[in-house]
Amino acid sequence: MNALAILLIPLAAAAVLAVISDYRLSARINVIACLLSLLASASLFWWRPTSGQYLLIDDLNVVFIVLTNFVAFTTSAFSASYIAHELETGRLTPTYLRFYHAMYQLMLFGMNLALSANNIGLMWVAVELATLTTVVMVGIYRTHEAIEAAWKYFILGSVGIALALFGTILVYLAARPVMGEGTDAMVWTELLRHAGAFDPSLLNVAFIFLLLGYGTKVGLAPLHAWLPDAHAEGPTPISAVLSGLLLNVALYALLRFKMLLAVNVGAIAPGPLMIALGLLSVIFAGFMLYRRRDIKRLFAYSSIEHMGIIVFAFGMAGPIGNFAGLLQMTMHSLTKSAIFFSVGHVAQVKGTQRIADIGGLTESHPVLGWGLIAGVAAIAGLPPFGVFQSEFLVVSSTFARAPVLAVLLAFGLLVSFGALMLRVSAVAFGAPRGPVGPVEASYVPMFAHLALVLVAGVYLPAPLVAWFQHVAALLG
Amino acid sequence: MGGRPKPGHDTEADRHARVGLETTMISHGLSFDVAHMLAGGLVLVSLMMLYQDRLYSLINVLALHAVVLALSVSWQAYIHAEPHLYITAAIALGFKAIIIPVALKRMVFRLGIHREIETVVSIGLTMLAGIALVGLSMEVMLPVTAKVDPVAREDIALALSVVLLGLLIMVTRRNAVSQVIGFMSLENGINLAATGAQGMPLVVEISVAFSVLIAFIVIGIFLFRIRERFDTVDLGALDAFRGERQ
Amino acid sequence: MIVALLLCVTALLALSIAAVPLAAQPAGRPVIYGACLGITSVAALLAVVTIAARPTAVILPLGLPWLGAHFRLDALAAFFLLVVNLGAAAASLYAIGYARHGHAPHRVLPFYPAFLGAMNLVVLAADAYSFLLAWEFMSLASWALVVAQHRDPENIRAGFIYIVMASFGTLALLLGFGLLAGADGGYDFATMRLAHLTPVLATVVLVLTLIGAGSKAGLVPLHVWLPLAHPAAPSHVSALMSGVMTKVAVYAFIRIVFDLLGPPQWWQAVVVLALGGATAALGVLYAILQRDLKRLLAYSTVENIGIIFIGLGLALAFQANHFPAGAALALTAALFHAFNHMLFKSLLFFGAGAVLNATGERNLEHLGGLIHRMPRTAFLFLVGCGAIAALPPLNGFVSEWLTFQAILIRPDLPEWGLKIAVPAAGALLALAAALAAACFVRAFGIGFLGRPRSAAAANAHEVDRFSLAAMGIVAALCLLAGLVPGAMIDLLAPVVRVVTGTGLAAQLSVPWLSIVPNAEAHNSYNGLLIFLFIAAVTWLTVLAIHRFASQSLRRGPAWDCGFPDPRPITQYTADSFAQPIRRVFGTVVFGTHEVVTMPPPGDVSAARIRKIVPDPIWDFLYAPLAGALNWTTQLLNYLQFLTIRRYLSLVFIALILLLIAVALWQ
Amino acid sequence: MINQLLVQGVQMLLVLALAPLLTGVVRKVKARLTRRRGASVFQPYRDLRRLLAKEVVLADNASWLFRVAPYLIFACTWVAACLVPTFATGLIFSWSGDLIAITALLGTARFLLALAGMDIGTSFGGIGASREVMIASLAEPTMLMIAVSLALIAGSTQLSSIAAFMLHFGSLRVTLALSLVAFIIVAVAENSRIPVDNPATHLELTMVHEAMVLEYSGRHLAMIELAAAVQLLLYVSAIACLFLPWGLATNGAGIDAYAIGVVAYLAKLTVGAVALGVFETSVAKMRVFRVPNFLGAALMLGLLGVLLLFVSRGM
Repeated sequence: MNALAILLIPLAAAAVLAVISDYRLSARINVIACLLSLLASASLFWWRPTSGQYLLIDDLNVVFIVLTNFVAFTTSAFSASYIAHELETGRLTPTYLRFYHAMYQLMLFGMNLALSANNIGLMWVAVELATLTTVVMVGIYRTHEAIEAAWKYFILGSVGIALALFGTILVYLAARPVMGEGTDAMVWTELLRHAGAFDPSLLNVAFIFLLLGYGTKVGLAPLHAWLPDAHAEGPTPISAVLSGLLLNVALYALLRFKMLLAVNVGAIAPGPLMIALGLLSVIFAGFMLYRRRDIKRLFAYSSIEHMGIIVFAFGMAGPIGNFAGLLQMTMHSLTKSAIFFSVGHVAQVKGTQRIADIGGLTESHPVLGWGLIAGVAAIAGLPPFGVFQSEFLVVSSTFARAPVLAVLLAFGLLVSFGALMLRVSAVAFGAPRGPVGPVEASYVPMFAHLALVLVAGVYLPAPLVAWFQHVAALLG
Repeated sequence: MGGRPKPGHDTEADRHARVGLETTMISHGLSFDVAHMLAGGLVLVSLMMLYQDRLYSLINVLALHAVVLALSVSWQAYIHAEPHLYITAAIALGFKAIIIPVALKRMVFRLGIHREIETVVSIGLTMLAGIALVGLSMEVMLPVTAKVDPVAREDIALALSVVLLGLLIMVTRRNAVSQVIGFMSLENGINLAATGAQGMPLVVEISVAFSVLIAFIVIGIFLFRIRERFDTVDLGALDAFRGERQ
Repeated sequence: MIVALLLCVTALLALSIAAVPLAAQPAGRPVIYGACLGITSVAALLAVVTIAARPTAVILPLGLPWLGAHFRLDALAAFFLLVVNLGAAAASLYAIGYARHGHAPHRVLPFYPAFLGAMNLVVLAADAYSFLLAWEFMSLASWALVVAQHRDPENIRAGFIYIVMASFGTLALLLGFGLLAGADGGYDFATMRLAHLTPVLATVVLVLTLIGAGSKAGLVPLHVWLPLAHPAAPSHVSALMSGVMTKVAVYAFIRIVFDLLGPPQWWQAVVVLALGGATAALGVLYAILQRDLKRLLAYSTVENIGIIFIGLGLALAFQANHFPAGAALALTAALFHAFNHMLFKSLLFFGAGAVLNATGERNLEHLGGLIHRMPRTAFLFLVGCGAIAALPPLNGFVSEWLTFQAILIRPDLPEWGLKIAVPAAGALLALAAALAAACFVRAFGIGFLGRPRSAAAANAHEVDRFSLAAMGIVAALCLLAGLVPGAMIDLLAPVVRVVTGTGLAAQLSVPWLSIVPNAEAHNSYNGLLIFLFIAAVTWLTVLAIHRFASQSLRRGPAWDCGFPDPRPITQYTADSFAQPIRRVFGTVVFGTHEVVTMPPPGDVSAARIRKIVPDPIWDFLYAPLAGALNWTTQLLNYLQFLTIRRYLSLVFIALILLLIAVALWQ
Repeated sequence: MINQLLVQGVQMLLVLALAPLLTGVVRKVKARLTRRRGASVFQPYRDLRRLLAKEVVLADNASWLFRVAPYLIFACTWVAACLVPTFATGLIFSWSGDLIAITALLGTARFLLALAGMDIGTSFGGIGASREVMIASLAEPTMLMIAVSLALIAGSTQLSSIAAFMLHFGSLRVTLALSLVAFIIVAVAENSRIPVDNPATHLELTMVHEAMVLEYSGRHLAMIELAAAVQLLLYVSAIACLFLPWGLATNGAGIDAYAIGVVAYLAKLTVGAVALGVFETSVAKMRVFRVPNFLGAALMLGLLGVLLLFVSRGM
């Protein structure tokens, strides 16, 4: 029931928002709808429906669903204050806003569906839906850059999605001899049960396609090309959602298939592939961070880096590796969206996203500035924030098993750390550059996220830990 | 709507028996040959696409591609008695073989795109690469699909080559229309695979979803006001506005 | 006990949160610093009383969930807690007065208590996660303090280099801990002690620890951030960073290498000795060439860290040769010097801060004659200079004397490497000590003596009571530690016992309060007696002369060989004072040289002399690194500007490669 | 106990009493060697008395440091001298400081002297101080190296113990020779003797020690002169007791032994003074920037000695 609610609420909200023209009202409705679906998703902890042919709620995806709905909720609250300014500056018109809100809910629907789908075909459709909605929202400003970014995102995403579908079909093919035709051969729970008997070599090929297909969505190098521009040119709430959520959704799909391969003994271990792509992404993104001129693109690259870390962690697997991966993923969602909240306001008040034109934030806008510093410190893996814990676990646990990998990872971390600190100290310190007018911003979402990350770094509640450990065990 | 639940396949054992039966029954004889022929035809048409250097003719070949796909899909529908596949075939025929090509032609006309296709590497090299790709897909697919029944096996292998060829077109062609065409052929290959994997549910939904995707792309070329902003649909023109302007 | 200390830490952290609103009020500063003073004094007292006590431990449900946050208080930790909190208390007292002049308190006040708390936590932590969390948090807080005066781009640069080096060190420590913890993640120190590594792995851990702790302590060549970052912070923070934080790094090294790593190998000792000796000599040579007073002090910190590591290296050598008595002596010397350095470096930075307040100048070339304008500060600074120049009867001499005793205690080490390394380290130590004396003659002579070289120096004024009180207390402690070193050595005995299993014989029982660290060769030193002698002789001489000889006195212009020139420009400058040493050592070590441009005969333009002081470590180590980074980013940056088609081809190529891989794999 | 105390007291006074005489003798020797009659060997006493009686002319901007320094310098030097066995070992207070401590005490004196030189802020003071610290920065490590090698030989850094050891087990060693040469070089440098410095000159460019004390007058100057004399004596007697300890009266020996010790000591002093005079007249003053090579050689000798000892052990 509540599983349906997280799907129906956004769908209904999308329908309603499509017809409401007053943007204040629609923004409010947007927030309320997100809140409702958040509550519905939270209720999944206590009251969980039995998995059917199409929908599945298990320990793994509950984590993702709740996280998704939470960030979606805070982001909607942030966007309510964000778009008002966009209207003033005339970058958006009410008609587009109507569109925007509807799309927002539609995207939430798509992500929830993708997360709760028990059918790999359905999941694929849902991911595509979410992608399309974000494509539209990335292009919503309709500047040269926005359109180009959306186009790039769209083409690359479509190719990725196509590859993913091919992989899905191969999985079905692998399953069919064992499980016969029909829907069962695409249902998670069933697949998982019989995966041991599948033809491993076919699974391998399938996983390659899935890795590249969904990996494009995750933003792993060298499939990352769409990600920085899409983050940089779209509205900031969308950047927050992209980094915080959509990447996770694709990652989730990848994890599902990894579980499948993990069950099958004969199949190629997915670990090495994921580790390789992860390391590549971390180091590549680390270097790319240095020459970024656009602040949102900067953090987009840091998202690539973190996705690399997460995929690396899951590739290392093992209880610690998976735990670290889950933790890192959660922390990254919260932190990165918080950063984008503050960056969004900064870009609004300064009227630019060029790092060179922004300076002395801690003096001109102390709250934003220090918030940004805290966020960057968190994302760079400085204590006492949560990212530090997961990176601690990844690096230290890796070093004992594969020293070279750990050293490479540490190298990538250090490189990107340097870039982030360099940029943030340029932006936050020195004499103020650009307009210093007051900013009407809602700091609540940003500091809510940061507070959560801070607490997580020092103290993780036991139930959550048990939960993560259980999920980590599931991931094998 | 989902995979049509078939009457009378309840238990595992029963399914296995049925599968085995089908395999033996279909693997020889006309149905297999026709299916194989059609799939092979699709690959052939893809290679023809590689060969084209005029937009209009490329679009025509695309239409042909779609027609062949439609035939093959309907043949699958026929031999496996899966009528819902006819929908897919219909979509292929109506949407991809007629509407899209017409739309593309009008677009080429309206936007005044010059008719030659600028290729990155020479046609000959592209062809060679295409052949190599076909070989690769065979090399990859045939060994791994031993358990699968022959039709699906051939189909999957050929479908993979169609997919790779589509990608190759996208990669080696400079202008957007031909890239769209490449993407469509890629997607045709996936449809082929989906229908070839018999009994696969959601095939129709997926083909619909894909059609939506393509429609988006085509409409996108219109609606991104590309004619207003840029005087050509060459993505090269977009590169002036790429990432961070220096 | 440990609970009480943890409460102190909690109080400090709470204070830093409370400081955010309080920073706005004028009353905020004294309140915050006063509270810090109180808390740290309590913590210091607790530390003193627990040095001799049995170890206590506590596990809190924080940090790594399945592990919890382990905290343990043994003698070693207690001693370093004493160092930390003593320095912190002095700095807080000083800051009550000093910070009155500092602007932008909201950039200092919130981070100051957090910094103190973090340093305490590092020492208390007993598992890798809590340790590194506190360690990196310490870096973060101090970074915020370094960039407090953020308008100056130099400070921002210093902060950047600092935080990157710190994170580099943390990663190194992290890897080291990963090796100690093993694959199944036994992150608490108790488990690590049990893990026995092969000599190779142990050496890897040692090297990683040298990088991690050394980059924080300022071992050459990882010291580059230190002379940039320490002076950039407000002076009381500089005192903390130089005097205290480096000691926390020393603690980390001792904890990991001596406590967790198990029995050392002799070549490890050679590595540490070599690094220590190089650091000591290079550090003081850098220091003597500086114009900026605070930077000079920072470089001298590098030197003293080198001296401490020489002691530690000796201890390692003796440990490796199963000679606990020698190890105990060497370690005592090292720890004693750590304590002393905390004292006199704080004192000197306080003095530098006072000068900065009084004149707004850090550049020695603009100072001079301050002894007339600020006599108390001058006297206290002089005491600090004497202490750091290892002059008896002050404390600096005692620890260096002990280090020499440690060098002498066991000449017949079997390994050839140590046969060379130990005397070489001794020579470098002697050289460093002599050069330190020269360095601080220069610092005090140019800064405080002579005639003022700028209006600011001429109109300087004495600093406030709090600052003077802080300096006075620390100076008194310097003298005290020099007069009754036996007490200090006895205090250190349990600490040393934790690591080496044996401590030095009790010294307070020796008659006349002299110290005899090495029982069989009765080398003894008695600071108190020497002090009394000097005092008595001076007093008697003055008395006798004023009684029996003339005591008449006339003021007049300086004679100066008959050519008195009233302009202060005729004085020796800091650079000219350093010139002989620059010519003797600099040319060899740094390749310093002077470029003289003489105008041709008849040309009236001025002749110019330009001194060029290159920094080889920066030029040959860090500049290439930066260049490589720059080159790589430039190379990769093209990937940001490809066309969509090219990006597609990336995907395509990746796909083809993977497929080929699979085809081959089957 | 009383005996030891007595010996200690006697030797303290002896050092003080003999110091000017030693300087006088050196000057006399040098005068004679340069075919001059020269002043009486007691001239230094007269100078001191005259200086003590004179009033002090103090530069206007002289600080308290400038006035306190002479007494402290004198005290440090004298206390250091008291720790050196002159005619008898086993001094009661000798254990309050060893060779390292003595070096450091002289270092303290030098530290104060250099500061005092810079206090007035004249260019000469600066020259003197900066050259002095440069010389010291090489001389002091040499001294410490010598201390280390002696300690390694005798197993102690206590002068009394070393002297006693030399007295009984003293044998000819390479290291000892090296140390002796190094020690002499250091002594020459530290006492600002030719070829490092010229105590008699007031030719600006060559001054080191004299440049520092240029502004001193009256009793202050007297203190500094006396300190210099005591330091010279200290070095000579240190060399005497370390390298030619013959005749030293051991602890608790009879009065005759002490008498022998005193005679031997006086003999040694005379020899030292003559040797120094001869040396000074026979070599030329070297340029300031050749001094480092001179001293560097000494440092190398000291280090070489130590290395030899370390390597030779346990083989």
